[in-house]
Amino acid sequence: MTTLPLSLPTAVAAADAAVAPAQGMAGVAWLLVALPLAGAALLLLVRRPLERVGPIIATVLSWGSFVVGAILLVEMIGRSPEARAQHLTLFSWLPVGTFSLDAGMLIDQLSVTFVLLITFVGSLIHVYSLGYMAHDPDRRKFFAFLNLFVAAMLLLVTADSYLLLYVGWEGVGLASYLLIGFWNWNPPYASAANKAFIANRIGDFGLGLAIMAMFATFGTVTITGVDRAAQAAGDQAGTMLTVIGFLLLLGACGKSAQFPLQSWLGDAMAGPTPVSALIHAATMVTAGVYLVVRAHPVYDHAPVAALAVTIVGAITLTMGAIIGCAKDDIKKALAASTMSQIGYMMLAAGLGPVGYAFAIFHLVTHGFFKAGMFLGAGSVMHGMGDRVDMRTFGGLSGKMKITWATFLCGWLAIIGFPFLSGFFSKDKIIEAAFVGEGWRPWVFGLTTMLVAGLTAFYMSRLFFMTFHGKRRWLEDDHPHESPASMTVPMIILAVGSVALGGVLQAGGFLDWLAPVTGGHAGAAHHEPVLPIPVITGGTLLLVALGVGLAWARYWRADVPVTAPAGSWLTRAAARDFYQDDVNHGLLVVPGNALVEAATLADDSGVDQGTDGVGRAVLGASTRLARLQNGFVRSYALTMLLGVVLVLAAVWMVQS
Amino acid sequence: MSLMNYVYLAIVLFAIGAATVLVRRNAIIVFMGIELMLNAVNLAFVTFARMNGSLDGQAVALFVMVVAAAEVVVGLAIIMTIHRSRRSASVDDANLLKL
Amino acid sequence: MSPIVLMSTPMTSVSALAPASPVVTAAGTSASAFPWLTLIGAIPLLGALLLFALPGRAQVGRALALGFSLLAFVVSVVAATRFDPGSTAQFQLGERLEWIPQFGVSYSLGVDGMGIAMIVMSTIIVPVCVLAGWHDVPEGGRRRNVYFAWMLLLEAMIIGVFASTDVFLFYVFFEAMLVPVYFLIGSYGGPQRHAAATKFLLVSLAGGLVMLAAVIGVYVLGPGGPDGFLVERLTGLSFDPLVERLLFVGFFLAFAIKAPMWPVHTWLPQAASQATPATSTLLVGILDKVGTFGMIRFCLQMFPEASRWATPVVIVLALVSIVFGAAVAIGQDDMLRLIAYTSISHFGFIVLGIFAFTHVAGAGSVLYMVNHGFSTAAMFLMAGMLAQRRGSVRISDYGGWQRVTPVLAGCFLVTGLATLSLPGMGSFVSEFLVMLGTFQRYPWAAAVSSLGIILAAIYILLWYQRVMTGPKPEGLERVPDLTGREKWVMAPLIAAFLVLGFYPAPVLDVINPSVSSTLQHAGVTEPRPTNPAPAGAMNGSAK
Amino acid sequence: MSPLALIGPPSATFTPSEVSYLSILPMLIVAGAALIGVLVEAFAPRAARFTAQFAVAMLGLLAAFAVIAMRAPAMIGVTLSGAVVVDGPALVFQGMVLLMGAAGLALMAERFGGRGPDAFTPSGSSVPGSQAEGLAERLGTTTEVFPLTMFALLGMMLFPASGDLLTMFVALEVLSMPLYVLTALARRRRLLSQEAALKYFLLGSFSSAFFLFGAALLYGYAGSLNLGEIGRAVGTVSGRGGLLAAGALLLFVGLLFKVGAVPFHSWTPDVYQGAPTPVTGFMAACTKVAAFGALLRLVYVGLAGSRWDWELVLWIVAGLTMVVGSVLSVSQTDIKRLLAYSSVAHAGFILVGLLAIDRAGIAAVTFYLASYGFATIAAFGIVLLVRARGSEATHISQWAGLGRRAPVLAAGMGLLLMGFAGIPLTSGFTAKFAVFAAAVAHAGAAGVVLTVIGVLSSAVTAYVYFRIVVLMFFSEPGGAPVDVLRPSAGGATAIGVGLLTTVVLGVFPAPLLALAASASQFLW
Repeated sequence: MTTLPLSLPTAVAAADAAVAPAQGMAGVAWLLVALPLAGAALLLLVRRPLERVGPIIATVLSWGSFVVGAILLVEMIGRSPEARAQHLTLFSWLPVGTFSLDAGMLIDQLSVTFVLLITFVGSLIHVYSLGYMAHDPDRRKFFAFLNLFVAAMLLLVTADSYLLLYVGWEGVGLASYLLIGFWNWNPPYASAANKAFIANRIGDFGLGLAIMAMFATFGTVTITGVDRAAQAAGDQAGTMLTVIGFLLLLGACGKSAQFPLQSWLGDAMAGPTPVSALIHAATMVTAGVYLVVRAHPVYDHAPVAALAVTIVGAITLTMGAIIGCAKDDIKKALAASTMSQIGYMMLAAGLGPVGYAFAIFHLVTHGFFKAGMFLGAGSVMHGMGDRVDMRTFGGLSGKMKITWATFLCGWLAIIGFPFLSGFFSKDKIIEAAFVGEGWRPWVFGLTTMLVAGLTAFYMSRLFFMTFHGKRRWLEDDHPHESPASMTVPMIILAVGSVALGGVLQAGGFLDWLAPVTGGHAGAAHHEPVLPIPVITGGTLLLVALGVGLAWARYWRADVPVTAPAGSWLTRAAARDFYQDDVNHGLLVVPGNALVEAATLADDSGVDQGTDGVGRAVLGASTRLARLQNGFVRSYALTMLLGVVLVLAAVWMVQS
Repeated sequence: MSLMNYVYLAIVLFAIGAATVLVRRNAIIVFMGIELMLNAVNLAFVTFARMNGSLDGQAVALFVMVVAAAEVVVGLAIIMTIHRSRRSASVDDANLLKL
Repeated sequence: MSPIVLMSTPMTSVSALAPASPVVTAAGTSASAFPWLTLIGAIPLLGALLLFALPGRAQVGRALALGFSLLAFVVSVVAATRFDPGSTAQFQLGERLEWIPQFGVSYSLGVDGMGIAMIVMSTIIVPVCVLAGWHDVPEGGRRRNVYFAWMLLLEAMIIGVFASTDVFLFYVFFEAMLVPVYFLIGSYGGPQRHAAATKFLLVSLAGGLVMLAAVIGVYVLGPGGPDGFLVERLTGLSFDPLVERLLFVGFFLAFAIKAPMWPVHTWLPQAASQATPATSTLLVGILDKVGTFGMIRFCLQMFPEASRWATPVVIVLALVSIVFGAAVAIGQDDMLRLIAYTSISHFGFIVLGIFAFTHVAGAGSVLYMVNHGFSTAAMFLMAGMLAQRRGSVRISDYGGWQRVTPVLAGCFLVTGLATLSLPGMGSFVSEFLVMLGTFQRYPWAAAVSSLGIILAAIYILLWYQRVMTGPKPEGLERVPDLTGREKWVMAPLIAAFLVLGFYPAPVLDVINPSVSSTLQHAGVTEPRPTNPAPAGAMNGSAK
Repeated sequence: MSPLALIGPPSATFTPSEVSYLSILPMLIVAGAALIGVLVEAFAPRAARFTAQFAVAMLGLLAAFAVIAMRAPAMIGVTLSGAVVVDGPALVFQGMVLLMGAAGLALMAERFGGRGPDAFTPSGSSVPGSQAEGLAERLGTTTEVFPLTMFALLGMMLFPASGDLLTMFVALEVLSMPLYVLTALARRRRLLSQEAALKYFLLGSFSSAFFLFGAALLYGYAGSLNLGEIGRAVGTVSGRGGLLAAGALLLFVGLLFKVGAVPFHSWTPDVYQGAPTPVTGFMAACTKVAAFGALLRLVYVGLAGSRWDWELVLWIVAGLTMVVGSVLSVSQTDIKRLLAYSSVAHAGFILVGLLAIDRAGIAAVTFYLASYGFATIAAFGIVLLVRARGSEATHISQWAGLGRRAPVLAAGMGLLLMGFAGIPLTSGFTAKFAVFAAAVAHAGAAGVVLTVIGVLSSAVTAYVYFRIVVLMFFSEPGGAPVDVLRPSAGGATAIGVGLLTTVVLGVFPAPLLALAASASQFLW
């Protein structure tokens, strides 16, 4: 190995035909990550002077990233579809023999989509937080963590290799940990943060192993390299691809709170609400979907792994929806909904080329409406003394008009009200789920359709319990509308919730993504097993049913302030289907047993072994010393015995 | 009569001397056992000198006698002091140093 | 002493224009005109002697210690700039004097990339430890001077260990450094320190003496002559397989004890929990690296066959160390013991990487040695700063400290994150490289070792939670946050985590040649990817 | 390769009737000094006796050493009809004996400001606690120890230079008998001292008888007492194999007794504990040197050819010696006894080197003895200085906290103990390496096994030594107050030389190794 010249961050030409070297704004794409990272570092290191202005600096830097992203988008649109992907090499990161990895950025349609989603929603939430966190003594730290999150998330989506992606991947996990535990003097919150991080680590275990498997199989871990190798190897490397697929899925499950690693997301609502909106609804939790779509060449040749993705998605979306029906905590209900919606995306991603683009599409629209609703929930809490129990809300529409209106937009969008964002994106997934042969379209299609109805029910329940029906406030509640710094972002997101789906649909978003996601054109060749109008109609019917049922039970009827016992299903759902208990039984109990056994073994086994040698020597010494009894004749006897033995030995040898 | 019988006699005397050292308690007797061993060796030397036809062995016997005499001087002195201090010449009574 | 015999200067001419392909054979030692390595070691040695001689009244002791350790650091950095990663000689900055020609022993120094990296790491950590131990001997006087004198003496010995290219000389330093450590543990620390010091010494000495037998064996079987103990002369010998295995075991046992690996690790938790944090830092941060350093330098290079023979067992032991150490760490209430057990887990990774016999894993291990030095140092120092404030090392005596000492909490968290190998921290790079390289040969082993990263998250975060989070502790409102001195202790370490996490390339460039040369000596070929990517997309990003 | 070939051809010109006075000049000087000592004892006034005795003895030793140091090459030769062989090893061993003897003598002469040597009773023949003892105490000095020591040294010098078994026997007795007496002369704890003397005397004579019997058998076998003749006979005489093997082993018994090898070691702890401390140091160092010198000559010159007969036995003895010595030292509570057992273990290590049956082994044994001898004298010298209520504080619990009270002394003791433990950069390490390396290189599988046993025993002994270090440095001082006396210049020099050799032979062992290697050629 020879010394490599230490390459400074420069745009170096990538010898890759499909991915052009970075030009123009892409040459400084590193600013995307660098700006918020600098903000985080600055706010954490310079303490007292920035207590006041720090949040504003952070917000400005976040918007700065958005501007960079927007310019990137404009430039990208200006190029021909084949030449849109660009690659930027930053510096030699890990030059290790056969594994020589540069840190670099891959700026293509997919990453730019994410960049814009993250920076736009993220910046809005920065603004919102200026109001929401105005009275928190630690807000400087809060904004530092937010900036850290934005930087890590941008690194995740712009990384040109899975390993760099992994850096961002754990970086967002760290930011999530820090923000969930932001109020960690409350012990359950601290536990929630730990739980999130550790569950994510289990997922990371999978992602890490997947990267290792990629290197062992393909000799590379760059995204483009793995893509090409997977395509070139095709079914020859089927087993390894399946293994990699499963491992990636494990990673995705951890980050995106998919079954069976979903339990942390509900607890993660312990963090401040803007955090829930940004990290645990709009961006970070969708990283799993990003990962699966990014790695689609792997799944293309690993049908079993792809099917597993679909099944995981189906299970999670159903489970999330049912849990959503049973939660009285507004944020936890939204969290369940997030799980369910990401389940949709995962399912779509697992469907193969038919679904990749739809998954991303839904991801983007979901980012807007779910973030909007979370901010709405935050606004409600702001007005209701930071309480979250919806049973003590009700009838807030009059007092918080803007919040109500923006939440309304979000609600309509998520239930798939025609021509709002969710309608376009979710219906596409339902349609795609009906594509295929054999049992799959029926199972997945019907699941998605039924859950669409369920979604309408629980979201309506949430909406009605909070904003409509009787006022069930506590005595000293004085609901009021939030300041403009909070409402303006909500309004903007509401606009997005309403219009983004249509705009993107009309703007050819799916075709735009096609070069990266392998073309949604596949949908054209594969007709759903049911006619599309039937699917759409059936879905809308189920949605209407769900809304109606919710209206009857949670608007017209009185909602008891204390939750009724409910059926076993409600109880199970309210307890997240005993996920914590299962985890406890399957992981915590054996884990504790391992810890105790190992500690015991160490204290009494291994350590005693070492000491035992010492004791044995001492014992031997004491016993031997008894021969030294002080009698000179006994010494003479010892000598004589020695002589006799020696002579006997000689005699035996001689004869 | 073979000369080897003298050697055997020497060995027997040597063994008797060694046994004396082991079984008797009185320091003087123990010491006599040692003297017996030395003289047994003298017998062996003289015998071997005869067998080998050289005078070296006989010369050695003379040396050994001298050395034994010197040993007696030193030995009796030591035994005397210890007898004065302890009023006992038993080797088993000198038993403070042990373990 | 006999007159100076300078080494000839073999094959250094191609350094600047070395081809981009892996080095074919790295051999020999390129001599240095100036005895850099001796100088680096002599500075702390002089400092130690001065401090021993200093009268008890002198208050300048610790300042002198800091000065000498910083000077050693500066000189080591200068020496590192003289190190040429492109050279084809296995060892650089070579020095050679005849010492005991009867045994073929010479005072031969020289470093490869691994050696210089370890030396620089050591010279960074020692001043940090001196600063951290500033108030360790509150009564001052001679006892304090002697405390720092032992530290400096240890530094000198450790530099000797890392710089020796003569097996005998290595052994001399390897064993001699037990003495300063013994006194550091036994004289300064907790109530059980005597027992801890004795245990440390005996276990180490037992391993070391078995190694002595192996050293003798190597000498007897070696080429002999006045330089018969040089590593390079002892490389590539063909032994009888049984003999080679026995020799290997002799060396390995000593190194495994020092490292420490399960099941010969028990001295470490005890020692670490009784010694002062500064001592523990030296112990785990630097001294234990000698074990893994030795495995690479001696076990792999001199006994390649036996190393391969032992690989399955060693890998299993390494995996047990990883999981076992982490599991026991979770259950600890004593912070210092906890750190000790995390180190056992981390050393499992290092050993795993060494015995994976791939370039990636090997480089990962060497880098891990550097990173672990920094992270574990920081960890011990944090524990020490907490203990100094609270007067206890029991985790259960803490809670809610973040509210009182936010900067301390922040540093603690960063350190913890480095320990759990968060990406962006140096430790991640090395840990991942180890697993990546291991996966190439033993996917199952990499998978099992990956459990370690989950367990690491648990022990670190639970610890942080129990110490830092929760309601504000009562009666401790006036506990001071980090002082300026403490910040200066932590700052270089945290900077090292981040720099090595994001830009480890310079260090890797230095390490790489030594790793490939070791693997060359070990006679293994790199595993190839089963389905390589088409040309142009190989080796990560194209250049 | 035949061991004989290694040892090389006889090179001296053999002149039966002539005496090479130069060769035996050092011995003559020492003998002369001893005799003058007797005269001084008889005729010099009481007040001047100490000074005169000490000066005579010390000058004699230094003069003898100066002769060796300056004229060594010219001294080499076989003289006195083959009774004395002055060759390289003999000269080196004589030199060591002289220097260590001087160091020991300096400690024996330690007065701590009193009138006579502090360690010795003024009247060995008086009953402890009697009126006679009190009178002798008032009158003063015990200076007969000096000529006694000189006679012992004469025997020790002759021992490794003995060309035949008779000379060896005489040397053995000459060195032993003064030691028996010296052992009995302790000033304090006289009962112990007398008991030690009795044990030493009885067991020593007992072992001499075995030695002599072995000599007789070899004489019967070879027809000559000359070691060279015996060596030559080993290859040629047949049919009396039993005599050879039995004779060889009985000779070994006598010599192994002197070096304190198991199972002939049982006198060692008792005598070391009971004897006056300077005498113990002197014995531990010089007796060991002399006895190993004789053992080397016996093995390498006389019996190398018949190694198959006795090798196994000696391997077992060496192994047992290391194990028993080190294990037994673990449970000791008296520092002198502890050092005694440690000397047993060291004898085992040296035996391992001796059994290499190679010149490397001779050099290794020489080096080991040099490093061990000076260090052990210094160690006993330090024991001499540590006092509780006037008498030596030999219980190790009394050493607790010594590092606080007397840091320099404790540090010195610590250094010596590290040397004994074989920590690198001390002489003990180089010495251990030398003997083990010789054994591994030349004694085959047995050498390897012995080396492994040796390193494990070293670990055990290290525990023992470091336990004392722990006590001195890490423990709080115990109940009774312990004083540390200041040594005089002579005593300080003796201790200092021990410390210095521990360091110098550890750091720069090459010159002595070179000397030992160049002087590893036996003549006969």
